[in-house]
Order: sequence, then structure tokens, then C-alpha cells
Amino acid sequence: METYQIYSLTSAVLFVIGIGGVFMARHFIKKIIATIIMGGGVFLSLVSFAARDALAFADPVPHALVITGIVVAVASAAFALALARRIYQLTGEESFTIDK
Amino acid sequence: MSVLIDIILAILAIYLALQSLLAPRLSQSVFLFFAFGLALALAWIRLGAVDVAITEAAIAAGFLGALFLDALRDFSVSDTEKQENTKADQSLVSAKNTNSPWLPRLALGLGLGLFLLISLEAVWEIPSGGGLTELAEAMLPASGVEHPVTAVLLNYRAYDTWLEIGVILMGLLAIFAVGGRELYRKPVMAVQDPLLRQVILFFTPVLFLFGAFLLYVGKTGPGGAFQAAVLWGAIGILLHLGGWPVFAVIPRWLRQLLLTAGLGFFLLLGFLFIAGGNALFEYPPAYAGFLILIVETLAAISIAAALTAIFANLNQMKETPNETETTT
Amino acid sequence: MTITELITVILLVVGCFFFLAGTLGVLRFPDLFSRLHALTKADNLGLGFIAAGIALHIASPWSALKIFFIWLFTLLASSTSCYLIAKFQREQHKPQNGKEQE
Amino acid sequence: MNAFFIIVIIFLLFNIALGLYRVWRGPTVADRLLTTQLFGTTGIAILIVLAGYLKELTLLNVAVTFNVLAVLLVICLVQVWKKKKGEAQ
Repeated sequence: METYQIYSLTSAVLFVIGIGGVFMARHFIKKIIATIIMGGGVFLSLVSFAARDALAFADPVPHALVITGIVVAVASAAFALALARRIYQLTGEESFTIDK
Repeated sequence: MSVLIDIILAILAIYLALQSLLAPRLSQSVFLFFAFGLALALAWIRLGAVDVAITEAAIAAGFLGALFLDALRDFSVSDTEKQENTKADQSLVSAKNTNSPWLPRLALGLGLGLFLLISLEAVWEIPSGGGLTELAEAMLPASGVEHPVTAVLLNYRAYDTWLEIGVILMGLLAIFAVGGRELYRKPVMAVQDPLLRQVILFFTPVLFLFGAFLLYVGKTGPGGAFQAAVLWGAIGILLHLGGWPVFAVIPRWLRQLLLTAGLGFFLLLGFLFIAGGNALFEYPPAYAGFLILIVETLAAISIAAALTAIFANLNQMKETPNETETTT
Repeated sequence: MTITELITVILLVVGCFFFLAGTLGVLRFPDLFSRLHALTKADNLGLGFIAAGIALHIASPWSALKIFFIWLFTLLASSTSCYLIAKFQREQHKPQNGKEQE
Repeated sequence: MNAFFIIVIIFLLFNIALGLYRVWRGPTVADRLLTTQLFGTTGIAILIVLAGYLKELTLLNVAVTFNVLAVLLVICLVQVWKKKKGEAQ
């Protein structure tokens, strides 16, 4: 088994864990963490695909995409945190209370 | 033999991701999530993506950590209160929620299982070959830099990078909109502890120098604008935490200039290229190296300013919202 | 196996021993202050040994200098953060004379 | 020699996994933060050993990044969480 295969399988598992977390976690912060884990899975799959040809250099295009992707994911996570804290400030809710 | 490292690292990453979502307490899940970031940073190195590893290390250990610790403080106040009152943990996953129906959860579990199988199959079957490695290598002499990742970021796909700086700025504006009040206040309290002040004063120039080093070294090896930006943003966060909020001290026009310099200079350059008969962001090879260095520096300054502003805004969020006017 | 390699191996093994000691201390010690003590001393000593071993293995003066600076920064950061965490904990939990709470 | 480096790296990873128990257990936030410091130091050690093993000196830059940002979270905890007490009084 090659290194890139291990990590591409890991990336699929991480993505599914993230999706499950987005659906099933209740607290806002956990939902945000779940989205970041989903993003991590996607980035891991991209980088592991870049490493699959055993050349001197790995494919630089996915690396560049992942670098911009990480920074964008952080900006969106910061926005989500701001929303969550604002909702908490105004209503005192820590999660979406649909099932009440 | 070295595959063993990968297997352990992969198991560690999956375990940390799972536990950070399943942990009953909020502080557990946040700190396990930091550990997940560090495990991921080691995974990037194993895959040969040193640039990504530097970015991930700086983001996971620094910026996101600070944001989540700050947010955790707000939420954990109620966490302890609820613990005392009801002993029921609010942050549990819905699996422990007794009155939620079982059918949707079963369907969700089945769906996730199926999805897991499909995605495992998909990543296993991905065909080898293709990719843009040779093309990126072949065009390297014309790009003005010697490191392929930097060449992709700032020359071949400069359009993406430009819009990406825009996305960060948009995120900042959205946070302004959510916050909805005067955002940069004078410090409430300065640092009392002499050692803490010395630590901040020592690490500020160290972070600045190392960021500048990464920016410069990005031309030939792993490093570049984003890594430098996160480190420089950490300077702003440190100073803010130490009671010297840079953004409250500097005048408003300078603040706006810092935030938009990267985006603006990129755009100006694009228009100049079009006026000179090239396509948008098609650097003339003779000046490419020099122009890329300027663009990188300005982009790093802008992103660092945006990250500092994001942290400053989120940090001042819990103060009671009574004023309604906003300034940027 | 040359003599340099032998020294590298010995240094790395000693470093690993100190890391294990630090981790066990973090796991087994009863309160935060003793855990701080275990972590910030044993681990940095272990890191010092590992850094010395690898610097010897790489055998280039520039990277040896860099590794030395990494170790120096870690020492600085962990000693100050030890002090800060201990002070923070003491201020937060003054009334509960030693009883831990979240 | 290479096999020895791999064993050292695996041992350090194992150390990290052991330290996770303290994140789980707590009991205070400071304890959990302490363990992220442990991750930081052990991670730097792993990076240094990997740099020696792969002879890839750019990995040292990653270690320095870990290193200069290690103190940020501690200062964040100390400054941000201290204010909570000040407000409560």
C-alpha cells in the first residue's frame, strides 16, 4: 500500500465524518468544527491525488489550490463563529432548536 | 516500513476528528480539534506538501486556535451553569437525546454508510497519470520564480489568488455586519504582568522576521505570501491581546489602506497589463519576478490586516451591544 | 556503523526516554502544577537531545544553527507559558483551595 | 539507520496518542491547553527527526512555525479568560 492511497482513503473517511457531524452535532461550535473537518478531507484528497505519480515534484496545482482553500475555509469559519456568537448573544440559544 | 508512520497518523487523524465531534463537553471537542489540525499538518509533510504544512501549522496552531478559544469562553459560561442546574449536557450529540425519533437517525446512518462506501470506492479508483506537473515545470523559467507552487499561486492562477483575497475581505465585511457596532475600542486594560509584556515584545519582531523570511524564501522553496500573512496576522493578535490594539490606534484611512492594498494593487496591475496589450495578470517575463514579490508583499499585508481585524472583532463581540453605528 | 551514527542513536534514545517521562508525568501527576513541571522540563530536555542527535546526523553548520534556534525558542516559549498558565490557574481558582473545577 | 528514525517517529506519535487522555480528562481548560503544548513540543521533535530522515531541510521551517506560534494560544487563554473573571466581579 502506498502513502498516497492511505491518505486518500483517510480523506474519504474524514469527509463522511464531517458530513455526519454537520447533521448530527447540536452545538454551533461543533457544527463549525464539522465543516472544517469536511474541508480537511477535501484538501487531503486533493494533495494525495497530487502525490500519486512518483515524480521528482508533486503536482503543484493542487497544492496551490489547497493553500488558498485553507485560508478561505478559515475566513468562512470565522464568519460562522461570528454568526453563532451573535445568535447566542441575542437569543441565548446554543443550537438550532427545531425539534422542540 | 515508513508506511507504518502513515497508518498511525491516519488512524490518529480519524480518531481525533471523530472524538472532537462526539466528546460530551465543548472544551474537550475544541482542544481535540486543535490536535486534529496538528495531525493534519504532519500528514501534509508525509505527502510532500511542505507549503501546505506551513500554512496548516500556522492556521491550526495560531489563528483558528485563538478564534475558538475566544468563542469557547463565551459559550462555556453557560456550560458550567447548566452543569450545575440540570447535569444534562447540552452539547451532546443527538444520539443521546431520548425523545428524538429513531427513523430519521437510522436513515441518516444508512445514508452516511452508503456515502462512505461510494467515496472510498471513488478515491480508490482514481486513475493515475495526467496532472499538470510537466506543464507547470516547463513554464517555470517564464514565471519569474523558481518554486512551482508559488508560480501557480501568483502567476498561472493569479486570478484565483486575487479573488481569494477578495473572499477574505468579504468575510471581514460580513463579520462587521453581524457585529453591528463600533468595533475598534481603546484597550480596556493594559498588561499588568511584566513577563507577559516582555514575551509579547520579544515575539513580535521574531514573528515579523520569520514571516518576512518565509515570504522571501517562497521564491525558491516552500513558503510564500499566505504563510507570511498568517504569521504577521499573529503579530496583530498578540498586540491586541497585550492591550495594544493596533487597529484602534492607527487612523481610519490607514486601516482601510492596509486592508485593501493587496486587492487594489493586484487590480491595478491587471489593468496595466491590459493597457499594455497583454491579458489580465499576464506578467511580462522580464519583470515577473520583481512584480510578483511586490504583489506577494502587499497581499500578505492585506491578509494579515484582515486576520487581525477578524480576531479583534470577534474578541470584542461579547461586550453589550448598545451602540448601533458601524465604521470600518 | 560509524561513531557519529552511534552517537546519534544514543542521543535519540535518551531524548525519547525524556519524552516518555514527560508524557507519563502529564498523565499520572495529580494536579496542574506538577503536570506543568513534568511537561515543560522533561519534554524540552528530550527535544534538546533529539535536536543534538539530528544536528549531528545532518552535519551542516547552517542547519545545526537553525535546529539550535528552534530549541532555544521552544525553551523560551515553554518556560514563559509554564509561568503564565500557573499564574492564570492560581488566580482563577483561589477560593477553592486546591479543589479543581471547570 | 533509516529504520531507527522511523521507530523514533512512531514512538513519538505514540507519545502524542497517550497524551490525548489528558485532553479528554481535563479537568480544567488549562490542563487541556497544556496538552496542546505537549503536542507542539512532540510535533517539533517529529519534524526535526523527519528532516534528518528525509534530508529535507525545509521541514525545519515548519518546525519554526510551530515554535513561534506555540505561545500565542497560551497568551490567548491567559488574556481572554482572565477578563471573564474581571467582568464577573
